[in-house]
Amino acid sequence: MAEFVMPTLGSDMTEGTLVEWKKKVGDQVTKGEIIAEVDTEKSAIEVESFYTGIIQQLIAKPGDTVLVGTVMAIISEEGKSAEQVEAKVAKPVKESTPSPVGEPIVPPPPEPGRLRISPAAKQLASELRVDPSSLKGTGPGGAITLDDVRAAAAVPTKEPPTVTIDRQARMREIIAAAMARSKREIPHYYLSTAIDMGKAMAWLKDENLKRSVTDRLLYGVLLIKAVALALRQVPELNALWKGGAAVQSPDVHVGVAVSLRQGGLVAPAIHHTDKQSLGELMTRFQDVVKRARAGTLRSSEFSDPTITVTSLGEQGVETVFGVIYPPQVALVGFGKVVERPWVVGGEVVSRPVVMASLSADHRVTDGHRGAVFLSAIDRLLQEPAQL
Amino acid sequence: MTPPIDRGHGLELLRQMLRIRRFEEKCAELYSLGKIRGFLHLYIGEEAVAVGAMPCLTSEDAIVGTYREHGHALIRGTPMGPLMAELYGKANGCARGRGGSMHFFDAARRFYGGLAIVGGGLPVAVGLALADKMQKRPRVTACFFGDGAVAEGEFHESLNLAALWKLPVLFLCENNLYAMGTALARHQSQPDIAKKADAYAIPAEAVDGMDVLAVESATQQAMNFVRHDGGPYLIEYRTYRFRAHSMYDAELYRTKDEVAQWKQRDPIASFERYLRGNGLLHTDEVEKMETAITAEIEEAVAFAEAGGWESIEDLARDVYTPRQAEASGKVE
Amino acid sequence: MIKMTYREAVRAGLREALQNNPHVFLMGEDVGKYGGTYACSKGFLEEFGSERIRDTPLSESTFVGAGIGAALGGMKPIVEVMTVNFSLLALDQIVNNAATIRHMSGGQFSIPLVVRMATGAGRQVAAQHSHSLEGWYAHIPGIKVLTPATVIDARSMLLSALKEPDPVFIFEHAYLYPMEGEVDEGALPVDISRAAVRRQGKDVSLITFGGSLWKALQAAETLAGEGIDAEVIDLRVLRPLDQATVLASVKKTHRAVIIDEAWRTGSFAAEISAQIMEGAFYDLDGPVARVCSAEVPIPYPKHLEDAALPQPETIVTAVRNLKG
Amino acid sequence: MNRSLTPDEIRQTVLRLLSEIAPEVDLSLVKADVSFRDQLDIDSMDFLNFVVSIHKTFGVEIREADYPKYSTLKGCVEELSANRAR
Repeated sequence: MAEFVMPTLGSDMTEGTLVEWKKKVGDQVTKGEIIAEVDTEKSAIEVESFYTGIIQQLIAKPGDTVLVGTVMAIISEEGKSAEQVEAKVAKPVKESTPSPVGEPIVPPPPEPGRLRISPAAKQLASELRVDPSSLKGTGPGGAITLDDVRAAAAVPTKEPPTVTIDRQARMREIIAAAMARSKREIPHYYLSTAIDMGKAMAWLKDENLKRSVTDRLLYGVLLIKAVALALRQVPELNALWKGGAAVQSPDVHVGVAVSLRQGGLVAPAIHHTDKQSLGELMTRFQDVVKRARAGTLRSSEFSDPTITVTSLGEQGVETVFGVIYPPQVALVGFGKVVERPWVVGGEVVSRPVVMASLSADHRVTDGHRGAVFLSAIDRLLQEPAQL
Repeated sequence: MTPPIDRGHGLELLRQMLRIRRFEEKCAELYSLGKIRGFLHLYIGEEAVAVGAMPCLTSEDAIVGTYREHGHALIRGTPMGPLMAELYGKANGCARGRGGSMHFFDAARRFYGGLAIVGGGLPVAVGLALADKMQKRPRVTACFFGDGAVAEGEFHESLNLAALWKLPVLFLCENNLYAMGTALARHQSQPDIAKKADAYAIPAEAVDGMDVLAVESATQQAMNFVRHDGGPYLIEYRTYRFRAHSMYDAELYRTKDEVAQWKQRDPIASFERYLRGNGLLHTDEVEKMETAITAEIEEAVAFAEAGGWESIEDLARDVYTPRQAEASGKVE
Repeated sequence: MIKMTYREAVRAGLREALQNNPHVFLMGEDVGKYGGTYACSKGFLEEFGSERIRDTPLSESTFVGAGIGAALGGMKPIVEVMTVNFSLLALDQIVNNAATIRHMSGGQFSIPLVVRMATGAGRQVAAQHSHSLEGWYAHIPGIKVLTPATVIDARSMLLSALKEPDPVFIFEHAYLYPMEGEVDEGALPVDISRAAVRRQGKDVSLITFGGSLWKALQAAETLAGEGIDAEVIDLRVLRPLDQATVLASVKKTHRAVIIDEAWRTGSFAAEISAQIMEGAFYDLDGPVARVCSAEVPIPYPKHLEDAALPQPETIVTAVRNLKG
Repeated sequence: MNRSLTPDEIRQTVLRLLSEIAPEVDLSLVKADVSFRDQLDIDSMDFLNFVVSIHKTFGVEIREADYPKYSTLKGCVEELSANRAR
């Protein structure tokens, strides 16, 4: 039996539609005679039979769309025994994907003494204050990549002490470089003001009574939220110094300085600080501090604080005049909360007072704007419930 | 028809035409089965031209062809196996599978290929003839092209240069009335192609391309002219292709009656009638030819099926000639 | 050493080629009676006869195609296409026949053809006669592309090209023909696969070819005055490109400026820049700079043409910008 | 904790919780009656996290007013044993 199959009618054809049969079952058909009309995307084509014989069966029906090679009719060939005739349809040649023959450009081995680091990685390393020369690159030819820098920027994980000492020394170097650069390049001006925390602490006490220990708030969170909201009134302080100019950041990511007990300091960002509720801020604050100290912070959390808050109250210091973290343009400091004599309505009363200070980049803002910012923080802390 | 011919010669002409016809029919079948891919331009209907013209060339002469060159390669002598393998794209093809249907090459037989850019072969043929003339070699270069090529600038430039420098080129135009889907009268202000040669003072004639004997005698005369005069000659074979331009087109540009009418003058059927009419063909001889040809084709298909694919490592081989290869054209 | 102009060097090379091998012949527009538009074949018709010095009709596609055929037929043709601007008509023969037949025929044929053409702008001949398209040709596998910038290369590259079994295209910047230089008495065939360091330097690599070489060297002098030590690389050959010499230089200087008279987009300078990025990425101290023609049809008036073309001053500026 | 713990078990658990807050601390050096803040450089955030982990581990409710009781190891053990007894 010979199979009449859907033919490939062009170099780009994969399927065809039977328009009509030109022969009926039982009809005689000769080689080269038209047996059917088939429609392809381009046009209708009359298709010939490659065999002479009697049509035994018409499998496909007009209107059927079938893949190329599908059996559409059976023809009994005269004078040929059945098995001789089986038409082997070419299985489409397995498109062996030719391996690219052009030799892959493998970057040549590194020149001795020259650090193989991608420009982007070099840029991120300086931002994250990671020292690239200490890293082992995983990129082509041992080049240092973005991922290598990010991995290195994460706080040192729990490692045997010997390593921490090196890590401490290295972190010291990085902080030294950043601080030196900050003092060299950033003309700091400093402002400070005393803020009555009476209302805030009272509100906090009541609030915590209502909250179980897992949801309890610390006053630090109030300070951070106040800073974040105050930035909306003085956005110039929420900026990064890039390419010779301050670029204001559309989002507020307050970096919170966390001191590491084995020495060193990191300031991971709490993203969109201004949009978080106090409860959410507390959870994030707790989480960030815990992971900072455990050394499992994600590097992305390092890379984009838009301002930093440092609070040294607990170490018993009244006022902090900090050094700005480049490329930021401002740093807010809070000292210890201290009971102080405070004049209210002409009378002297005792009030918990905190010294709030601002270090700012004089290339970007002037003292007046800094003062407006600090007084905004003060006003916000007088209505803790609104924070 | 011209006067009766030698019986043996007649049978050979018929056999060769049948060889081409059956080979091309097998190609159509293999194409529909997906064994042959890409573009496929069949020669069915024009067999008389190749079979009549090619034997007039000596083995020293050169041929430059087009993408409808299966028949020319077969008659020139390239075995059917390597041609079929080339159609499959196999490494044992006549161009190592690299060219496919449109690009048959055979250096040993000075068959400079299927060159598939319409008109692209004419300047090359002129150059081959120039080289022969400059090296004083009494050879002729036969350049086949279709009626479509006469619209290309290179046709006019080549005829002019060949005439200007009196070069031994035989310009052989297979006018099958259609440049793909455009009838001759719709793309030529002067459809009489032979007349165009007058503009370059090149002797020319038009010949019935469906009559193998007429083709043979005209081509022989032209060859004699070129060999003795040294200058070019043009023949316009008026012929017709019975199938689509390539696999497949819907042939919207011509009517079924026109095709049927030309099929009345099928070069094989009419020549068979001529041989029988002159008592030169015995009853079962055609059947024997067909059986032999079927066997030759099945053997060629087996040769192609058995062939391997060229290894991918050789992809860049032959982009350039390796240093030690002989500098001038390999044929010399 | 003897003094001669670039034109005379080309002419001497052609003459020696014709004398050395009877299979060599010259074919092209006005190469015979007129002596060549740039007088590179002056006197040849009388000396070698009209069989070997063939003025052709203005049929670029066909006389380049005939060159291919003659090469296939055992001759050693040198085809002169008057300028690269007219070679556009012959691109089909070049791309689809000359560059392709060997590979497509499974290695059965070689085409030992040499094609010479003038290229480049700078003589106020306006847009249609001022193209620099050698970069297009360097895109095509199967042919070789030479850009002789010095008198020595003009004198000897042709001899080496004639030894090649495959097609070679030689681009002679029209501005260079009157330039004087020194050449050996008996010129020896030169290497045609390597670039040349025309000026050693350590601060920046000026990479160029053809007519722009002399602008780059002039820029290097100016830069030297400013304490910038520029290295000047003359590519000499666009295909095959001598990537090793380019990368070695960039690894030394860590900065690269590429000078190419073609239009910037899709220029050969873009290809060199990509190869430097691929091969010397970690050695770069800054992005690769390119000094190319303005993307305009080259205008006729001098002040506009000069403004459109790369100049020593624009090269110097590009280096300064790179240094930051 | 379902079954009652001996004071020593409580002490060990508290020290473990402490080490989660200050991983670098050498637990053997922790004095029982000195406040964690003074001997271990723990700030209010650390202490809050410590108190939360006590709450989760021992299931005791701790009001802000109770913080002083949990500021030393001894305090913790006493407070937690007492809770056990109630």
